[in-house]
Amino acid sequence: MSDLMRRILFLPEAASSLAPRVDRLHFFIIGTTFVVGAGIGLTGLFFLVRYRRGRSPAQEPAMAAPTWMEAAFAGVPLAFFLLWGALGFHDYVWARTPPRDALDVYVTGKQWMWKFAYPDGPGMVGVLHVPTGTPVRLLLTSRDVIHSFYVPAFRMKMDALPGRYTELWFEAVRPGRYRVFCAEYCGLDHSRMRAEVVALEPEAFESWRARQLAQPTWVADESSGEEGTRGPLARRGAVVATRQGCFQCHTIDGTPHIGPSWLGLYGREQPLTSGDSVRADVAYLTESMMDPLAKVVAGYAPVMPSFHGRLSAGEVGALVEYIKSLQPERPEPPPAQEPTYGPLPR
Amino acid sequence: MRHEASPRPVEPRALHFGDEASRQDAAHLGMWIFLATEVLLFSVLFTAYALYRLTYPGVFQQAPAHMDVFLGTLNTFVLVVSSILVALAVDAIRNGRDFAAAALLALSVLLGIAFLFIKAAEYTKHVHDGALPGAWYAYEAFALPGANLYFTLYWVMTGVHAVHVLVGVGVLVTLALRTLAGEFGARFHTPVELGGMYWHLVDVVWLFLWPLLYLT
Amino acid sequence: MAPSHAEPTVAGPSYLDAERGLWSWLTTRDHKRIGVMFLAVLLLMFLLGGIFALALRVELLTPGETVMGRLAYNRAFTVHGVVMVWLFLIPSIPTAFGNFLLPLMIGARDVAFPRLNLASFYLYVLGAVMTLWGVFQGGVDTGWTFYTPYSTVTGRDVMPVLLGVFVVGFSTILTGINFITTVHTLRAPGVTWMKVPLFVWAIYGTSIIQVLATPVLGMVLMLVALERVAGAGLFDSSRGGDPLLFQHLFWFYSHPAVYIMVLPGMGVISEAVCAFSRKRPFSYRVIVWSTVGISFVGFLTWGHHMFVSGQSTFGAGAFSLLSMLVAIFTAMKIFTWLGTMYRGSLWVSTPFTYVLGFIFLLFFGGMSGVAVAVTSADLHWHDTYFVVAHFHFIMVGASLMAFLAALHYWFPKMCGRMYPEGMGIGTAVLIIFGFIATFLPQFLLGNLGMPRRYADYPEAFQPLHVASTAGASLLGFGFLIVAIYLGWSLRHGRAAGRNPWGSEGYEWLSDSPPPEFNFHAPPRFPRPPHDYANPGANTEVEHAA
Amino acid sequence: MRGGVRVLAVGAVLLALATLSFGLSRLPLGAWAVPAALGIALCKAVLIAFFFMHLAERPGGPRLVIGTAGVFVGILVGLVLAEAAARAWPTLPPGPFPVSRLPGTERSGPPRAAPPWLPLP
Repeated sequence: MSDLMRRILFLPEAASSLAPRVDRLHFFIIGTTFVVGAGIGLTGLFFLVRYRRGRSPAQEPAMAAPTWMEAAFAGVPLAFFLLWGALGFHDYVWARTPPRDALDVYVTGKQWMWKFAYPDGPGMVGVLHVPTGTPVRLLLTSRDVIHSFYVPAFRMKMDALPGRYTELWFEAVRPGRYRVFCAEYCGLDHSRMRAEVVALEPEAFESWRARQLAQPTWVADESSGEEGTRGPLARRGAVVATRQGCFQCHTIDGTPHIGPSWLGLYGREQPLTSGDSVRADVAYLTESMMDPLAKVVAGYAPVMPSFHGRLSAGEVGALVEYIKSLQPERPEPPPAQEPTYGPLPR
Repeated sequence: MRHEASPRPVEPRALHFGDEASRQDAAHLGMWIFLATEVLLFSVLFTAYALYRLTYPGVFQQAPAHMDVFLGTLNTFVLVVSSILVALAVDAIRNGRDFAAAALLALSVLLGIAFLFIKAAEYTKHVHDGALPGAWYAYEAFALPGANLYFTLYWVMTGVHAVHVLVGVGVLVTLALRTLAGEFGARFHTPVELGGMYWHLVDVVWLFLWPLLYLT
Repeated sequence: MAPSHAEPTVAGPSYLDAERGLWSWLTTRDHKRIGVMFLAVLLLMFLLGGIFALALRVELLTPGETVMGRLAYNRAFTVHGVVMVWLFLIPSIPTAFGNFLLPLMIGARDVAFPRLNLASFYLYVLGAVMTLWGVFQGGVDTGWTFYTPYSTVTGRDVMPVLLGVFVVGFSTILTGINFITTVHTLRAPGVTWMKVPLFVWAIYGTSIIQVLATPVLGMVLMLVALERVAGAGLFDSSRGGDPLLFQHLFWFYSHPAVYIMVLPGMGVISEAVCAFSRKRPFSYRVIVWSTVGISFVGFLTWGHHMFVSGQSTFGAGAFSLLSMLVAIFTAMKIFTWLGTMYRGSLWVSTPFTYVLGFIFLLFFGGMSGVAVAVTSADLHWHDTYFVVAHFHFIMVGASLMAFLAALHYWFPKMCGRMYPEGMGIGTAVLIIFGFIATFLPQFLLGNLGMPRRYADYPEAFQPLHVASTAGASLLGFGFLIVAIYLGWSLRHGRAAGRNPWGSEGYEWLSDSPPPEFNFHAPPRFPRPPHDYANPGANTEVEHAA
Repeated sequence: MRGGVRVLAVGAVLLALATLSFGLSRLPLGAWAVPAALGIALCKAVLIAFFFMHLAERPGGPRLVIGTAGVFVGILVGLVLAEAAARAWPTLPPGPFPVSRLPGTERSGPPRAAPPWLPLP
């Protein structure tokens, strides 16, 4: 029954524990609307036929509504509206109160991508892996303007505000891939700020998580005094890139700057000024850091200084790992370089 | 002896622009609606103030220590006295003493200008402190989170108010000159009343700004 | 202030011929001429907004880039929104028809402050020019809502638009002051509060909203400007500010603004439904008190635009509850209109066709509004095409239908000529069906999860978009026909006579088109308006001085 | 001269109230400081409205108008405050927090240094 209604109303599948609740109310409201709407339309038509001018000359020009009817005009709709409001608010409170045992995921929106970070390390751009049957709490924030995290199949959305946190939670009921949209207008590529929720069976999720945690990691000597002394190697790469000023010429969001953007660079076939092309693999990336003028990508000026002697071997490795991690819409660990989140009270 | 303008003189009449009383009725009502829009205009700033006071209670409590309370209070008295003078001027013109009215208006103009000068002195002090609004805030003695918002609100609220004072001074000068020219008298003085009402509203707004920004 | 004219004693020329030449129009203080000038500029704005609406629909015909890029799309929907909301819908019925009719309907010779009225027109034109210039030269892409922080950090030049909308707001305030004062002080003898025509009540309620809400908008826009110029930080988290504050203040204006757009329309419908049913309103006081109720409760509901914005759960519940209250006023009106038709003598004319369309579409628009004000359902629908469809049902399905009803109903009053009736009814039906074909698919798109303001969308959404665009072309075609036959009728329509509809509204007691000071003599209205039980009981008294 | 006397009497009360407000601000009133100050300000506003702005002579329209305006100010401030005070912890601002500027907006962004025309020390 509700599947049929869902199809008639073009609703996407109900993939979260919230969705059936929202749909039930939805059907109630839409059903009532259509019944009453049909009633109003038919009444109007009937009046149009029955009381058409000429058919029955000016019948009762002085009729006025009795007071009980005026009260009914106000009271009956009000009863329905308040009932819907109360039912809706009941579900809303439920939908905004995360269970205590929820799995936390930190979500950062920025123009125009979603980043996800799990508290114990792995993080990714554009794809959120969650286990089914487990409540997941998302802690949303934004790096620039307001975005809104919207999963139609889960029937829920929440704005991500810059400089503060909002939260939402859901429980995916069956495995699958669900589209994420940005629902708050955020600029040029608003309509392409998409992501995906991949719901996995709990076992599949655990093995995925184990694979993520097995990514190359890095532990510094206590004496080196570097910030972020442990964690995924790619995160160290981000630190190194910041310190070495790589971002003065390279971006990580796909916009070309003085040098090519690092987003999706790894593994790409790059045309060179010499007319050849080269695959941006580990060897090429390393060579470009040491002897940048050897193979210059077409369309860019040969202005990059050599970093020979300015980068340690470990740092080169970390940088390469970082560039490898910058893949659009691909489940690779990007730097979990978000601001440190304080403990959140339950 | 006042009552040229008895309360609610006549029933409003369809004969458009009928007698002076109904014209006065319409003018006063229109002026009150305009003043209501001014009140709503300032209410935005009061809302922002209330929200940030809720968010940063400590900052807003400490803030008066960084203000020149003496000058602020002096300004309050300046404005209240000028308001009293304007009210006296309206009373005078209602009784047909137009020279006295013009003199009183001129006096309150002087007080209005004095208000602006005192305000300017305060602003200068804040500029020297570096307590500037928005991105320019650089007041090291008061560098808590939210202090910049207090000073931004201070500048915006008093700034918008000062603009109103400036307009009010312009209105009063015009009224004083027109009174001197003999345009108003016991029979017709609606513009003086309306201009006076505007000046009183400016005063009322300050009466709320003063405790919020300087005292508490 | 007062032009003192001797009472004209014989039927003189109409307001159109009282003075001649362009200059006499540009410097007129006659409320009727000002209304007509407003109408002309408004129609121009509607044309502009409509062209951009069609451009948007064409772009959305296919996923990816159809006729314009994403940046162009973002700018185009901003132009569409800014022009339609600020420059067309908000001023539309009050400034054009309100100006023309309000004094006529209460038996006054003009509004209370005629010079202010003219100033309001020029402020509107100035503001409109500034806004349009700003939108086009700055390539503004913020949407009509100017949400911070996007509007404060975008690289496009938003400032002229902020100033332009501010100036238009001033014009709105002046009009509001004028109307309230007029209704309070210039009612003819006999027009007591409970005998004020329903359209006047609607305009009165609208004016109250305009006067109370617009200053808030003006100040908020100035604060956004300050944010851009000086980094004020009031809406900027990086300086400790609260981005939600902007949304609160903005919707404190913009939610009541919805009622600014639809209340006058309801007034038009209340007038027309009585006139074409030949019946008294089923309950005058229900319509009056629901009008007053809407203008008050409409201010308490703004937070339902913010259910998923990070607002507190408590806030969401309170605003949801209050939103339910405002909806019943609309429901009461709908029932009253239907009751008015019951056992009447229905004259199926063009305005009445629009009236029927209005009632039906307003019902669905209103109910979808209740639906999105239900907190949990809004988790799904917020910022999707469901909301787009909902507010277009209100703005186009209701406000614009009422505008067209008013245009046809009072066309003979304004220019003294009739339009081709059969053509009018046919076009009205075409427009109503075109409208449904445009926006019904958008409800379904919203259900499916299509967010608004998307230049590009996944393929799954395409069939519904195609249906919507097809409907929009039908709608556009309908408006074109209306423009053509009304334009033709201005010159070639047959003369209308004083009261072609046989209406009992006060405004029809004067000539069509009315003389310069509305009535040849101070009118007398012993009976309430819309009193079809005693036809012809109200007379305009002819004094032989 | 009755009108003039009344103006002076009201003026004296206003000045007294202003002095009182200033005096109260010197006392440690704690949470009552703001309500007390605003209450006094409201008294002064009502006095000015009634006696200086002629509200006493004009029942009806004007009183309705300004009363309505007051109510709506209350609604705006009250509802915003009620909503914000009820917000859950994570949405309250943690203080100044770095938010990155958009690429390409540095030019139109707010200036970092004070403008040259300001007489800075």
